Parts: sequence; C-alpha cells; structure tokens
Amino acid sequence: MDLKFSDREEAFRQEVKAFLDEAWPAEKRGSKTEFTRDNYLDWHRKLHARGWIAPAWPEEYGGTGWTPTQRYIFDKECAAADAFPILPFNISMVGPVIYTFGSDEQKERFLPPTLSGDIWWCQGYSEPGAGSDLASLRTRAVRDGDDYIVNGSKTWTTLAQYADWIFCLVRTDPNAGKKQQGISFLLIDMKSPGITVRPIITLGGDHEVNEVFFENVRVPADNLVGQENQGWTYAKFLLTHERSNIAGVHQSWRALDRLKQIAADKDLYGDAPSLMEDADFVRRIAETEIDLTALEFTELRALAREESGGGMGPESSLLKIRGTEIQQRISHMFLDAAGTYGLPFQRELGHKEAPPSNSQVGPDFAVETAARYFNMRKTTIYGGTNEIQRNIIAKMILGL
Amino acid sequence: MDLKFSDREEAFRQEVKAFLDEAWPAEKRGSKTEFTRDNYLDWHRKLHARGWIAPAWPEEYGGTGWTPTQRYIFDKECAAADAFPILPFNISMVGPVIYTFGSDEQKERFLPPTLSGDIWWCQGYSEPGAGSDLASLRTRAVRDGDDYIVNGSKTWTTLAQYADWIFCLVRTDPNAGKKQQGISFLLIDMKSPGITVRPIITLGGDHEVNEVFFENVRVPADNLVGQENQGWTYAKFLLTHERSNIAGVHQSWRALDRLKQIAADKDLYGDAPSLMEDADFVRRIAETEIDLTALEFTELRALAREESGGGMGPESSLLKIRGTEIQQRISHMFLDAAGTYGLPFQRELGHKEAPPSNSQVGPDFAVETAARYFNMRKTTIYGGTNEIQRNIIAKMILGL
Amino acid sequence: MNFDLTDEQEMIRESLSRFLRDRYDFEARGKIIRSEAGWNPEVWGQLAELGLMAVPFAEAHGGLDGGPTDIMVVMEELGRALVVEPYLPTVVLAGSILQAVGGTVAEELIPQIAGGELVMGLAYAEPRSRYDLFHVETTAEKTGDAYALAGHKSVVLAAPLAGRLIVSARTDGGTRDRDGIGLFLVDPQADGVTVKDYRTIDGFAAGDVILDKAPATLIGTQGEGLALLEMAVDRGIIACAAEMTGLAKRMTELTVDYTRQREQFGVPLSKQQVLQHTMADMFMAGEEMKSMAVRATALADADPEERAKAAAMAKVFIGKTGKFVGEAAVQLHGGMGITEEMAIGHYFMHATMLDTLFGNRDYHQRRYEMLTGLRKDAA
Amino acid sequence: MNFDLTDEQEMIRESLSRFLRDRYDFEARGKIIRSEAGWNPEVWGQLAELGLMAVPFAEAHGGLDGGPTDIMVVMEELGRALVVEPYLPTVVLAGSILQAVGGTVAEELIPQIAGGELVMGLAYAEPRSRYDLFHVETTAEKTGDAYALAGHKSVVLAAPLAGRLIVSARTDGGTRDRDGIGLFLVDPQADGVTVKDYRTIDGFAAGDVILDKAPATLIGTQGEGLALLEMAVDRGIIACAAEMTGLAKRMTELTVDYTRQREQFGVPLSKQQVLQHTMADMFMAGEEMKSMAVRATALADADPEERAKAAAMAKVFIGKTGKFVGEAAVQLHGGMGITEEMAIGHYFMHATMLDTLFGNRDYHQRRYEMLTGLRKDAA
Repeated sequence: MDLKFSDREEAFRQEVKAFLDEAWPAEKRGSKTEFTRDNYLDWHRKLHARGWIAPAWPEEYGGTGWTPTQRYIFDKECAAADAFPILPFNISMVGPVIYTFGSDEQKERFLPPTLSGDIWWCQGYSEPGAGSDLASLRTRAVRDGDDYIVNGSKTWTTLAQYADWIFCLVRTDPNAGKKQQGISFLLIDMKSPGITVRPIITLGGDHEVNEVFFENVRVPADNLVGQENQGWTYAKFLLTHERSNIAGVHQSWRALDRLKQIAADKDLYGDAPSLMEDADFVRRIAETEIDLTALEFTELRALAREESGGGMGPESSLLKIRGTEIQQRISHMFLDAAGTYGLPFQRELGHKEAPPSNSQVGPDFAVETAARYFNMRKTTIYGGTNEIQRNIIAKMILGL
Repeated sequence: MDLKFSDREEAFRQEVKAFLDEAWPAEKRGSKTEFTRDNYLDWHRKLHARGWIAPAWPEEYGGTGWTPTQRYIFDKECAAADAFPILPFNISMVGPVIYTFGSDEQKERFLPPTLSGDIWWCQGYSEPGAGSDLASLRTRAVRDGDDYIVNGSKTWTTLAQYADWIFCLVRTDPNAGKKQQGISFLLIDMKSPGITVRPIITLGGDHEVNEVFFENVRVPADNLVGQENQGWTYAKFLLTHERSNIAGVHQSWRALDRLKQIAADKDLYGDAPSLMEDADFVRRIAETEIDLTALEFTELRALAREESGGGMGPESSLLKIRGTEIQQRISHMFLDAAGTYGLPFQRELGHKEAPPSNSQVGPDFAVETAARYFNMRKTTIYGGTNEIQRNIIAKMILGL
Repeated sequence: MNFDLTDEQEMIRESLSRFLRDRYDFEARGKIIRSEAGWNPEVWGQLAELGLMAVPFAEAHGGLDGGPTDIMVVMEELGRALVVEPYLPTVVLAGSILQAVGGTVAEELIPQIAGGELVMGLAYAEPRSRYDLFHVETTAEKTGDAYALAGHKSVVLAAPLAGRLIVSARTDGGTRDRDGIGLFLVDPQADGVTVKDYRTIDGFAAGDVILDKAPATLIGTQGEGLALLEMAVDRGIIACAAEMTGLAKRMTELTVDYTRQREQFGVPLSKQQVLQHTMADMFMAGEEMKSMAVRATALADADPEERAKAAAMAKVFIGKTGKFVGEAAVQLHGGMGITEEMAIGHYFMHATMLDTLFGNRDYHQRRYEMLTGLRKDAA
Repeated sequence: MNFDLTDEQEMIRESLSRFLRDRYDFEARGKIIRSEAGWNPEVWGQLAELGLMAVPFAEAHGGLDGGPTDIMVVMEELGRALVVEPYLPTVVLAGSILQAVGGTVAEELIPQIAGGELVMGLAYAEPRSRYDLFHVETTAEKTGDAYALAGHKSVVLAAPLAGRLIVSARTDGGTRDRDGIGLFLVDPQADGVTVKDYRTIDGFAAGDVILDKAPATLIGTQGEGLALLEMAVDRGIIACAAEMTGLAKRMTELTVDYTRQREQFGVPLSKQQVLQHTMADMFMAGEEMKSMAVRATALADADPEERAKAAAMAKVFIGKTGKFVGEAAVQLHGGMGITEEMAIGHYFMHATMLDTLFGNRDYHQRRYEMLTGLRKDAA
C-alpha cells in the first residue's frame, strides 16, 4: 500500500498544470468566467486540440489511454484552476453509446464533431410525470418509410437551448410486454421541424433545464443507434458507464478553499470579528473537510479497484450520495457566510420570469450564494434520487 | 393564551414541594437512593398514604381529580427532587384495565393492593420472537373446569423478579380468524406452580428484564378480566391509556442540570479547563436545552388539548420519539463528560453474568455513565420502536 | 396555563384565511412578485380593511388593542399564503418602536399605519454589522434640533415602498459600543437619501439605503436606541417563528398531497416507507415549531432578558427545523420541487431566507449561550 | 498510488481470520471476559505463534519487519472478532515506543514481546488530564541513575496483565507544560506500585496505577517524552481506526443477517425500506471508515504534524460513524440488541468505548482545527 503519487504521475501532474496555466490562465479563474455557450465551447475546443477532451474513451476513438489515477489527477488540477467541468452529454453519454453500439457510418459521422464540440448534444431521457422511473416513457416513434415520426415530450433537458442534437429514448413498440422493452435510441437534429423548446426556470431564476416537445418530427431511420427496441440496453449502459468524478470531490475542495478565504477576508468584517473567529463556523468547515477526506479516499479506493479491473458497480451510489450531501452542505455554508447579503436578488438573467433586478449591493461573492444553494438541491434528485441510490445499495450490495 | 401558572396552580406546586421535602428529603436526592424493591415500595407507600399514588384514576377508585396541568406540575416537582418515577405496571396499566373492564369482585379484590403496593404487578405482553408485533402471541390458556391451564413464555418482563402478580395476554382461541382475535386478559399469581423466571442481562450488566415461563400453570377462571377472547381490546386500551410524562421531559431537565454541575465542577479538572469552557460541549448542552424546550411546550399543548377534551391520540408518538431521542443524547453527553473514566466496569451487580469488579476509581458520577448510555438504547425500542411510531404518525395523522 | 385563542383571535384567523384563499393564491402572488412595484397596494388596502394593520395598536391611535398572540395568528396565516406585502416591517418592526416611544410621533404615524396609508421600514443592518444590532457605523450629527445621518444601511425590507424609515445611527461611541445609538425617523424621499432597490430572492421588495447628510428626527432618547431596537427585532423574530410555522405546515400539506398523487413504478410515492418517515418528521417539526412560536409569543412582553432568551431559542429552532422541512419538501417533490412553477419551491426559498433574517441559527445559538451564562467568553 | 496488500499481508489476514473463526467465537470470548484473569494466555501464545506479536519489529529483535499496513490488517481482524487480548497496549503502544527508543531496552524487551512472553501497558492518562497527553501531574525524582515516581495513572489498558509498564512522569515544569515529561519503565510488581484492577465495560482488563516512590528507569531522553508519547498514541489511534472498521463491517453483516431472518407482521424486517436505508448508511459508513483507516495508516510514518492531522481526522470520523453504526445495529436488532446474549451488543459497547479511548470526537475535532490553523485560540 502506497498512497504517494509515483514519479510518473507527478510528472503528469506538472504537464496538466502547465497546460492549464496557458489554456485557463489566472485571469479566468475564481468564478471570473461566466458560463455561456461560447465560453464553454472555447474551453472544450482547447481540450480537444490538446487531445484531452475524452480521457476515458478507447484510444482508437480519441481517448488518452490514461489510468484512472491520471484521470483523477487531471480532474483535480482542472478543478483547482476553476475550469468548467466537462459536460457529460457528449463525452460520457452519447459518445460511448455510439462507439459501442453505433454503425461504422454513425461512428464516422458523429464521433468527430462530438469530440470537437461541433455538435452540442443534449439528453432526451426523462419525461414529464415519470421522475426516476425512466422506463415508463411515452414518446412514440412510428416507422414511416425511411423515417420515424416522433411525437411526445422530454423534460429536465439540460441546456437544450444550446444544443444542436438530442439523443432520445423513444417507444417504438407500445405492445411490448415489459415497459423496458420496445424502446429505441434515436439521434435527432434539434433543427428538425416540429421541435419546440420551453424553458423551465428553477429556483433563484436560472434557465438551465427545458422541456422539449416533438410534434410529428421526421427522423431518418439511419439515426437509430443499434437495434430497434433494444434502446433500454444502451440506456442502462450509458447510466453505468462513466462514473469519474461522480462525487465532485475536487470541486468541493476548491469551494472550501474559497469559503475559507472569504471567511477570513478582513475587508468584509471591519471592526467585527471575521467568520474564521467564529468557533461554530470553524467547526462546520473542519467537519466538512474531514468528511470530504473520507469521501476522497473512498473514491480513490474505488478508482484503484477499477484500475485493477474490479469495476466500480453499485459502489458508485455511495460516491453519489455522499458527494451530493457534501456539495449541498458547502453551498449552505456559503449562504451563511453571505449573511444578510444572501437575500438580495441581483442577477441579470434576461428572461421574463426573473423578477426585476435594479441594484448591485453587498460583496461580489454573495450575489450567487442563495441561488446556488437552491440550485444544488437538484444534485440529490437528478440522476436517480439519493433515496433510489440507497435502494440500490440495499438491493445490489447488501442483497436485501 | 396565557402560559403562566394560575395562583391555584402555584399553590398546588408549593403543596407538592412541601410534601417532597418531607417524603423525599435532600439526603435521598442526587442519585443517592439506590433502586431496590424496598426503597421503591417505601416511596410508593408514602405517595399512597398521601392519596397521590394514582393522580389520573377516577376519584371513586382512588384518583386525585387533578387537572392535566396539576399532574404536569406534580411530575415536574418529583423529577426535580430526583424521586423515583412511579412504575407504570400497577398505576397506568393493570389498574385502569381492572376498573374499566373488571368485575366488581375483581375491583374489590385487586384495586386496593394495587394502589397500596401490596401487589407488585408485572406485564406479560411480549413474547420471544414477536418484537413489536404483539398480537402474534402464542402463549396458550386452555379451559379446564374452573381453571385455565397456561403454557408458553413471555419476555422483556420488567422487574418480574420483584413481582407478586403478572397480567398476561394469552391465546384462548387458536382458531380465531385474525391474530388479534381469540386473545384473553388473565391475572396470574407469580407464586403459582409451573412459573419460572429467567433473568435477561442487558448491556452494562443490568438485570431489569426477564423471561417468564409457564408450564401447565393453573389459573382460576375468576382471574379472567372482561370477556374471554376480547383481550386485545383491553390491551389496546391499556397501550393508549396513560400518556402522562411519556416524553420524560422532567427527568431530562433534571439530568441536564446535573450535567452542567458536573461540567463546571472545578475539582474534576484541576489546572485543566473545565468542560463548561469547551465551546463544543456548551453548544451540545444549549442545543439540547432548546430542543427540550420545544418538546416541553409540545407536551403542554397536548395536555391542554386533553384537558379541553380533545384527547391526545397519535400525537403521543411525537412525544415518545422526541423524548427518547433527547434522553439518549443526554446519556451520551454524560458518557462524554466522564471521559476515560467512562470505561471502567465497577458496579456491584451480584449476578454471575457480571464480570469481576474489584476496584473503585474515578469520580462517582462516572461509574454509571456507560451502562446508562447502553441501557437508554432501549427507549427507542420498547413500547413500539420509534420506527413504528413514525409509521403511526404517517398513517393515523397524515393518512399516508 | 391556557393555550386557547380568544373568539376575536379565531375571527381574525378565519377572515384572514378566507381572504387569502380567495385573493392571494399562487398565481396572484406570482403576478405580484414579478411586477415592477413588487407589492399590491390594493391587497394592502383590503388587509387594512380587515383590521390587520390596526391589530397591535392602542385604541387611541385607531388600533384594536391586540397583543403578541394576535400578531402570531396573523403571521401564521401570512406564512401559509406566503404573503410578500410589508406587514412585518410596517406593523411589527416599526410599529413596535412607535408604540413603545409614544408621544407625538406615535400619534402622527400609528393612525396612518392602522389605516393602511403608511408603509414603514426598519433600517438596522449595515454591510459589516453581520447580525450585531450594536454594530453601527452610520453617524448622526446634531445641528440645532435636527440631525443629519451619514452611512449605509443594508437590506432594509420594504425600503422602496416605505413612506418613512426608522434608522439606527450613532451619536456617540465606537463602532461596536452598545451605548450611543439613537433611532431616527427618515423620509426616504428627502435629499441625501438614496434607496438602491431590489427584490429579495424570495420575492420581497427591499433595498440598501445610502444616507448622505440625510435629514432625520430623533425618536426616543438620544443614545439609548439599542434597547428599543433589540425589542423590535425580538418581536420580529417571534413573528417570524409564527410565520415559519405557517410555512412548515403548508409545506407538509403540499408534500403529503403531492406524494399521494404522484406515482412512480406504478405505486404512489406516499407508499414508500422512507418518504412516509420523512413526512412524519416534517409533521413533528411543524408541531414543535408551533410550540416554540407559542412560547416565544407568550414571552414577547416579558422583561428584556426573558424575551431575548425566548426569541433566540425560537430563532435557533425555526432555523434548524425550517431548513429541514424546506429541504425535505423539495426533495420529495423531486425535479418539480426546484422549479419556479410549483408553490413548494417558493415556500422553501422563503423558509431559507427566514433563517438568515435577523441572524441565522449559529448566531442565535451563540446568543442563547451568552444570555443563559452557559458561555462566558465574548468570542 | 497503490492500495493493494502484499502477498505476506494477505497471508497474515487469512491465517489470523481462520484462527479467530475457529478459536475465538462469541462463546469462547464470553468465557474469557467473564473469567477472573480477563484474558487467555493460551490464545495469546497461539497468536504469537502466528507471528502476530512480531509484526512491526525489526528482524534483529526477532520481528517480521512489518509496518503500519501490517498492523492495520491485524487490527481489522481483531476488531471483527472483538478480541480482548492486549495486542493494542503491548505491540502498538509500548511496542512503538520501544522501537523508536532502541538501544538496550529495546534489545531486552522487544524479543520478549515478539515471542509472546511479555505483555506491556502504556500509562499516560491521569484523573484530571482528560485527553491531554501533556497534562502530567505524576512526578519523577532522580536519585543517582534511578528514578522514583509518584502519582496516579488512570485506566491503563492491560495493567493487571503487564510484565512492564511505560509511564509518563514529569521531571520538570508545570502540570500542563509540554516540556519536562519523561517516559519510564516500571515493573508493576515492584514496591511502591499498586494496580487497582478492573475490567472495562466492554470486557478488557485494565487498571489504575498508583505510584508511591516507585522505582523506574528512564527510556529515551529526559524531558523529551511527549513527542514519543504522541507518536505512540497516534499509532494507537490509527490502529483503532482499523479495528473500528472491522467492528463496523461485522456489525453491518450481523444486522443484515438478523433482519433477513427476523419476521414481523409476517414479513422479514429486511423488507422494510426504512431499515434498508439504515443498513445502506451503515455500509457506507464502514466503507468510508476503511478509507480513513487506510489513509491514516499510510501517514503513520509521516512527519509528526502530518501524522497528527491524519490521526485526529481519523479519530473524529470513526468516533462519529462508529457511534452511528453501533446505535443503528442495536436499534435494528430490537430488544435482542441490548442483551448480553447476542454478539451485536458487545460490538456496540466496544465501538462506544473506542470513541472515548485516546480522546473523543469533540477532542480530536478541536485538535484538528488547531493543527490545521483553522482555529487560532487555545480555548
């Protein structure tokens, strides 16, 4: 047992750091780069140019051939530099489905733009009213000559407003016995006539998710991935495929660092004692650091098992549960640090549901704290609620 | 709305205090009186002599006619004086069943010694392997002339080793449709041939509960309470009857007082800072005081509803859940206060299961802390686990 | 002991509850919080007609001679309906101070409040004061009988709607001295007053108030404003405890309803034992919160130390349990819980902000420890 | 990074695990803890034959040249079987000090430990020291080359069984000074030494040691004992983290088994979703505990500050999660869980005591805050 990084791993870390200093320099760090379509794509393309956009892919399709430990180091350094986390839709979701189950023609057509960012994918899984019961989907795709005609709707579609294409689960055989049967995996151009996108505004005013409606949308049958009615297999593959950084450990460490800086920033407190002189706040930080350390080493142990071929499996539920619990705790500490200045709504959101925002008050860091705390509630809901993750542990690991 | 005690209530409090100063004077307080059969009966008899042993009973059977608020005051003052809480078996359990469902002959025969303490009752409800599923009981009573012949066993029988009589649920009709049917309520003399008592030693070495075995025990049919096969009705009546002080609020306040004294006792710390100078310990005390205040006023509101005829009902589950959670927290704080001296086992228990205890070390208060913490785990298990109490709230109050 | 409401109190509760059901549903509220004004003066007038603004004031000032219990009844109902109209700053915060000060200022302003004509705000916080009421950097300079204020007041509820503000400012002493603080009446329309207005994230109109030689009138005794301020803020906290109770009970109802309707894997969510237990815990939290609100209300008129202890306790408790109930309610609503489209998220946001308002859980926990002597140090 | 055990370590685990399954089941253990002696020298000898006592020591002293990882493997297995034999005080606590000191004392004693012939104890706590290792009231007076100790040492594990004790005593400085503390070798049979022996509530032989002009030999450098003591206790803590992992995993297994067998209302308890989630949380706690044990083990040989931080962190974490797992296991066993008749209660008792041993959760949380500079004050 040896928990030190090897010389080779240490050299790799230096390589990553050097890349980040150039591609994501200091002036972009510290939440100074707003998340927009262009800013995100700029970063995506820099990683792509360096050949690092899809570390976990097989090398023949554009992967890096890194060990899980290298990926861990890469993720950690990127988080320490405040770089945008890579969105899962292209790299962890549709890409692996296409290179695993797609036709050669599909691989050739879709993989390069998926890697380069020329296609921005979004995910068409959830449907209104279905919640975590994904397989109960009702969006229909009916074969009509060389096309499918798609009718229905998808929801919680993250960043659909930016997307070029959507990968969808659709029902192609409504008469199949079990609800998991008769589902197909379809790639759909978002510019197809009959598609409309309705923004869903979340607490604090963010527009991150959408509902996507399909009304007689014509989709070439060439866009079917794999076999008709076998979509559930690919969907399950996708759900269990990429677990790297599922716990968000690196982002949480980085957030704690920022929180400690804020809590010690004398300018914010003047003659009053700073938050770092408040024993209760210090205790909360220390507890979180200790819990985060336990989580980090649990993830490292899981990565090591993966590296030695053991696979991750249902243990990933542990990482998801604990990771999201800690992210939520940290977002609450930020809110507490903002104090009264957590209350004002002063974000420029540019959509009609947002209440009027007229003035800028309080310290910069405080502006987003409440909205972020609200937004982080999603982490224990999306991707299978934490209740469902506990069901999985009980069933799959403990055999209950 | 007026939360002050009325002049009449204030006068009553003084009356109770005066009684306690005489019946349970200072030299008995502060855990200085060991719980033994004789010590307990001495206290029971003093209350009986004063006419205060059964405040909640109807006056015709020996009750005091107090309002719920008076009973609250009485309980609070008794706890503040460290007096033994009155055991439920005579006063809250079998007594009310007898005066509600018993024959005139049974009332005459049993109520006076039940009040006076001349009969010490124990409860024969739970059976091995049944847990909270009381109705699944298997102890049989078969009619034979003027007697029943009882065979079977009961468990978790508190202080059976002291008891003169046991009130038992027995199955008189094994062929009844539902398991709740065919059960009868029988009074059995513990001196009857065929009864044996096996001690159950709990964590920390206490002998508080027992298993009671019945082997062809002959019980006169006169000792059947109410109708044959209707016992479940009486059992349910008993379970929902007496809820006074179910939360143990007064005992918890008293325990917190003692804990604060200990934590501030300079003799225990010498040159080292006392526990009351430890911000984390202080925070835990303060949190518990605040939670206990919330519970106390929830109990007072429930008592007021009872007083105005609203009845307590399933809200008593709340009092049980929160009360036991707080009792357990306090017992853990005592253990933490004892520090290293929580470890030594140095109790004289006088039974063979106890490990050898050779030496007396550390402060007096520390001796019982670990055993008490272990023992308090029972509070969330006995009387319907806290899980079952939450089921009750979900079903009976929220209609889920 | 007696926990019963009087017939008059039951009447207030019923008429207010009926009015809000009819006129202040989720949709109506949505329009108000997205409007430029951020409140609905018509609703305000109707609430005044119901007698709401007059509740705690003396009959001589056009009031109904009510007490803390009446405020509790009102606040719990306002909480249930998530009302953003400025009742707390006007009637509870400013109203408590005016009533305590009495004299001509009370005679002039209370009838206007009671009649629904005047909205007020209490400007006590500052950018670096955190939750310490005694931390006052704003200065009050006396010239003749008049004062001129200079400083920056943070997050003043109702500031953009108010006809008058009560402002804490220092005539004497250092930034964090308990002495030397006065309370001043300021007209926000006057020269030297700038209101940087915004909406709070939970939908309330508020603003920062910048004072630059702003003309002001002293109310109460010079240098002794802190006691009044503490009283008003404790009253505000106690009112919030009742409001949080309303929020919590409504969140529990909404969650019970939602989980009964919503099926997953062919079964209503409400049949999952884990969710049942969470809802049982939500119910318990609501009941205990109510108990704390009742207790603090009963001590709202007690001596300052008892009142302060009761308020601190209640604030700790509603902060903790309000967070629990809000988070649980959102979690059980799943994705729908975090959209602006369902009421539950708005309850959750307001419950969260009520923890921050007047000082969060940690702050009042510390305050309780100091007030009870459990903690001796000043840190 | 590499979390793998070596083949030798896997072998130790397997042979120890097999031995304990065969020879140290619940019944066998029960006989030991109720015996007058409180341990089983025969078992001790067999464990020594397996090489257990030799694990961390140098080959020159008859050891196996193992390291902290080997100790981790051993302690986790000892935890799984709830072994009360004095491995921790002898091999980990005293062993660490002897190894670090080296010289003639190591040459004399380590071979005896490695051979299973010598049990030792470390006497560091005092009645008023709470968990502060530097709080030493016991004095050491020098006369010629010899020392005479006077004082009272609390709750010394294995004291009644030990052939030698290592005792902290002060040659210099005030009660709570970090300097002036020495470590001394004491023969508990000597004049001037009284061992007030007892059993800990979780079944371990221990005692208070009263020293009255007890003859003693200094080991290490006079006045610089604290660093050695801190090292040994941190090693002890790290060993306990592994032991707690063994306890937690075993408690989870026992609870899973019990709830699957036990029916209530006609259904196995294991089918109740609320209990399933509790067991999922127990599983997670065990996994995370293991991670903390692994991490602390990897830092057991690091510089004192890193080692101390890792030990403090691990102790906080196993204190918190061990309490959770123990309480949950008992709760899910229902009434049976709190009797002495089932193993689960004994695991719970030992898990509870491991939180107290070497300092509880609050203490090490504070220590972590000080070591990391999060907290500046000394309070």
